[in-house]
Formats: sequence, C-alpha cells, structure tokens
Amino acid sequence: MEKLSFHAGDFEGPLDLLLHLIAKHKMDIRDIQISDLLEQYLSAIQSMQEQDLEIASEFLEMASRLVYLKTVTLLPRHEEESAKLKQELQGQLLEYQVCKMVAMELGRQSKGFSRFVRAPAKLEAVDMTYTLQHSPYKIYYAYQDAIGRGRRKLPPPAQAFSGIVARRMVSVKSRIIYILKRLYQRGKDSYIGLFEESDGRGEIVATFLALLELIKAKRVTENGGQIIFQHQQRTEERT
Amino acid sequence: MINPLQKQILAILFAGGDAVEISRVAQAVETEPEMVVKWVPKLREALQESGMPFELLELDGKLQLCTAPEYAPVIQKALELRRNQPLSQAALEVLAIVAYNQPVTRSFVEQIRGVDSSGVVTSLEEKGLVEEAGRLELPGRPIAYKTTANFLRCFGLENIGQLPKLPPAKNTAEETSLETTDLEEPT
Amino acid sequence: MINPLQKQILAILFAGGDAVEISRVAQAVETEPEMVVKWVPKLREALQESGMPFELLELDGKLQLCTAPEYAPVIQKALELRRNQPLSQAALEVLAIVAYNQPVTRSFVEQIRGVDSSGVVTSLEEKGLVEEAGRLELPGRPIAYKTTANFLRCFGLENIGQLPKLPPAKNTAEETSLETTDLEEPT
Repeated sequence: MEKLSFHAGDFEGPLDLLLHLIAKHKMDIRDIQISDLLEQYLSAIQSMQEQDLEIASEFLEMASRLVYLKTVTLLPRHEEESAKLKQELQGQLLEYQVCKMVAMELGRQSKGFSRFVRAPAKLEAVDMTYTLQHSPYKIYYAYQDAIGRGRRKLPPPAQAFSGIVARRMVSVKSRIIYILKRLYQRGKDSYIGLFEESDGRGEIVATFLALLELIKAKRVTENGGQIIFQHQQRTEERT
Repeated sequence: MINPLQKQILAILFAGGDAVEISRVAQAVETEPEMVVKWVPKLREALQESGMPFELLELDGKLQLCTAPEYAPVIQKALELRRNQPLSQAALEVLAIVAYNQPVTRSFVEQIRGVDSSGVVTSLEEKGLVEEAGRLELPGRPIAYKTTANFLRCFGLENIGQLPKLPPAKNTAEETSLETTDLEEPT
Repeated sequence: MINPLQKQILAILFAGGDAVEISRVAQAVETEPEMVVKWVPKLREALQESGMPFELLELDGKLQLCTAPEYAPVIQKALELRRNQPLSQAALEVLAIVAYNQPVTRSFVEQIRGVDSSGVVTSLEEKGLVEEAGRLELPGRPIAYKTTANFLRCFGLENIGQLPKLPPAKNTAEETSLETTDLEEPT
C-alpha cells in the first residue's frame, strides 16, 4: 500500500482525516467499507507516529471507535447495532463535510477586515452608572449558573406550584354545589349557561363531571339543552 | 443636504464607534426607529456625494459608520497595523457552526468538528466575532454563543438571513449526490 | 470635492480615533507634511459644505477628526441610553462571582466561569458596579475587584451580608437534600 505522509496540522481532526481518506480512495461516504477505512486510518496514524507528530487524543478515540465498529460488524446477530453505528458515523461525516464547505465559503466571503471602525469616543461627561433595580436573587441565581450548578438544583419557588394548586382547588364537589345553587335559584338553566363563568380548562372539566354526577343521581334532568332542577325529597338527605 | 436630525445621527455613530442600536439612535434624536431606517439611504448618498471615505452599514438592527474597504491599505500603513491574518480553517469552521445554529454551546461545536474547540472559540471571542448569548436550559446550564454585529460587518452581511444557503438538509442527503451540494452564490 | 489623497487622510483620521501625527499621515499617503497642512482648510471646508457633523482639529503637529461641539449633548444622550440596558447573563455572573468572593482577581472570575471575562469586568467598572480594591499579594500583584455602593443600591441591599445565602459547599452538595437549601422567598 502507498505510504502516506502527513504533516502536523494537516487535519482539523479525525473527521477531517476520514473525509480525506474517503475522497482519496474514492469511497462513497454513504457506503463506507469499514475494514478498508480502518486499515487506512490506522496506517495514517502510524505514519504520524513515525514522524513523531503529537497525535491528539481525538484521533486515537476515533481509531478505537472504528475498531469497535468493525468488531460489531463481524459479529453475528449484531447487524442492527452495526448498521446504527455506521449510520451515526456517516451522519457525522456528512455533517462535518457540510461544515467544511460552509467554512470555505465564509472564508471566500470574508471581507478581510477591510472596513475600519473607530474606537468609541471617550467623553468625560457621560455617566454610565447603572441605575436599574433588581432583586438580590438575580445575583444569587447568576452565581449558581456561574459555578455550573444551575438553578434546577434549587427548590422551585412557590409560584411554580401556583398553577397546580389553583387547579386542585376546582373540585367536582365544589362544582356540584355551584350547579345546584344556580339551578335552585332559577329552576333551570341552559347547558351552555353552566359553563359561562367557568375559568380555565380545569373548571370546565370539573363542572362537566359535576353535571354527570347530578344527572346520575337524578338531581337534574337534561331536556333539549336545558338542565332542569328536580325537586325531590332525596335532596335534603343527599346534601 | 442632510437635515439637522440626520447630522445628529452621523455624530452619534461617529462617536459611538461600535454598532449602535437603531432604537437607541432614534430615542436620542427623538424620532421613530422607522424614520432612522428610512434615512439610511439618504445618509449613504450624502456620504457618497460629499466624497467622505465612510460607509454606513446596517447590521441586524444596528447602524455602524466605518471606512470604505478601499482605504484599508493606507489606514494599515498609517496606523502601523499588522496585516490581518486571514482566519484559520478551524476558526472558519467554528464560525460556520455558530452562525448557522446559533445560539450554540461549545460542546455542540465540538461534536460536529470532532475536536476540542475551546481555544478557537476564545480567540473568536477576542476578535469580537462571536459572543456569549446567555446559558441554555440544558444540564450544567452551558454557555451559548452567537455571532456579533462585527461578524456581519467582516463578512459583508446585513443579517444572519443573508448567509449562503446550506446544502439540502440531512434527511434528503441519502438521495443527494455530493456534486449537487454546491453552495449557492450569496445574492 | 476633495481629492483621493484627501479622502485617504480622512479615512486615516477616522480609523485612528485619537490625534494622528501629520508626518505619519503624510508618509502613508505619500506626500509632504506641508501638503497635508495645506489641505487642512480645504478639508474643513468640504466637511462644512457637505453638512457633516465632523470637525478637523490641528494641534501640536497632529490632526484629529472629531464631532463638532454642538453635537455633544445628543451624543451624550445616545451613549447614556446604553447604560441602563439590562445586564447580560455574562455581566450578572461576573458580578455575582465578585459579590460572593470579594476581593477577587479577574483570573479568579475566569477560572470559575471557564471563559475570558475581561470585557465584562471593564463594562461593570464603567457602570459603577465593581471597582478596583488594590492589588493582591500574589505573583504578578494582580488587581482585585470588589462591588460598589451603587451595586448595593441596584440590588436593594444594605450591605454584602444581605446577599441570599449560598447552599452548603460543593463537597457536601451531593448529600444535601433540596429542602435544606436555605432559600428565602424572593420578594
């Protein structure tokens, strides 16, 4: 096999080296022959070593990844995993290839820093003193972020629960009382009317469940969209 | 001839040095941001007609006054500025990843490039081409990066939407032959 | 209309910012210093006639391009509008590190955040939120920073002791249950 010669900094990383090998050996990026690629990759690494080039750990990591991929490919009943690993590598190579192309295009488009700007004028009179007001907790949370812990490790503030608590408050029982009160005054009400004052999905659902309960208990009847209050003796026992 | 408010705008941009938000310019001269935007062509014309070697750039909601590119050599000579080294391939790759995916974390960049990129990100930050864009709601709350107004200026763009179009998306990559993934010319 | 060499002079003075020696300008545009001096009235006239809000000053063998004095108020207004832009995440973090650990050096801040933070420190100084607190007795005698009285004012504190207490130190953090983190309700 042809002896490859490399120079330090020739490649941005293992993906760059792989793309180079794939192009050089006219392989199809979407149909990589892992054993061929591994062989070429290892010989490239070896050639770097022979030249006493410092090999970044990423190159060695990629070598072990390729070895693993080849092993999996050879094992029976591992077709699925090997296909998945191969696809991962191909996806990464394709992505990096796009990155390289875009980088090249950006480089071409760079105006070479040829437009000069001024340094901002130093004006003695300008008062830059910050005057906005913040809670000291802003500083506390920023500190948590800065030391990499993030605010997720903090107990959630009470208002985070407010939504849950508010929804729990709408019990079916409270809506049964609401419907009964409403009907007791008017004798009957339209179906839609019962939901008029409902605030939010939770309350609507609770009202509907309350209505089902009342119909089941025969406390109300439904007739053509009208909900009619039933004056029954059981009324007193039930409440 | 430009009107007094327009003169004030030029004065602000001159003294501001960096790109100044259009909204801030408008507030200072007591007019609407829309008016300031409307005046940009007029101001460019005035600079041109009076033979000023300056350009007025609109960069993503900001305005910046800078010298026209043809004066770069004489400025470099007079101010004894080192000729700017073109950006390295590594720097361009990182810039490309940040520009097209912003806001992004350093580990996202490293995942695509397959190599540690912290040094490159720091140097791009020092060059004023990328900057911090808060932290992402991800484990460890990693710092996100975005490109700057200075990046737009250096690459002759007015906003990120003017970046060259990407080759077809990944999911169609199966059918796309490599030859067709040529980048389109920026318009 | 001004000639190409005169345009080059304006470009140099713009980019130079501060006053630039006439001899240096002359050398860059490849002419005699006397010529440059002779062109000064011509350039002033051109700026005046085209309504540019700029002035050309000649002092001590140097030239400087600056804004005309009557624009100082509007420039001041525009720059001051910047001062009360809410603090960025990066600025808040640096401020928090200084606040909880003062006096601290810039390199301590950078060590904690893992990124270069020099620009942020400068801008916090400009905003009167942190200030120098002498030099530390460490190699290189680095500058230490502390928060200011204005910092206390902006965050509604009477003294640094009133900052929300930090959860127990890192090494015990793993075993600490969430409930024990002594956090008062934000008001």
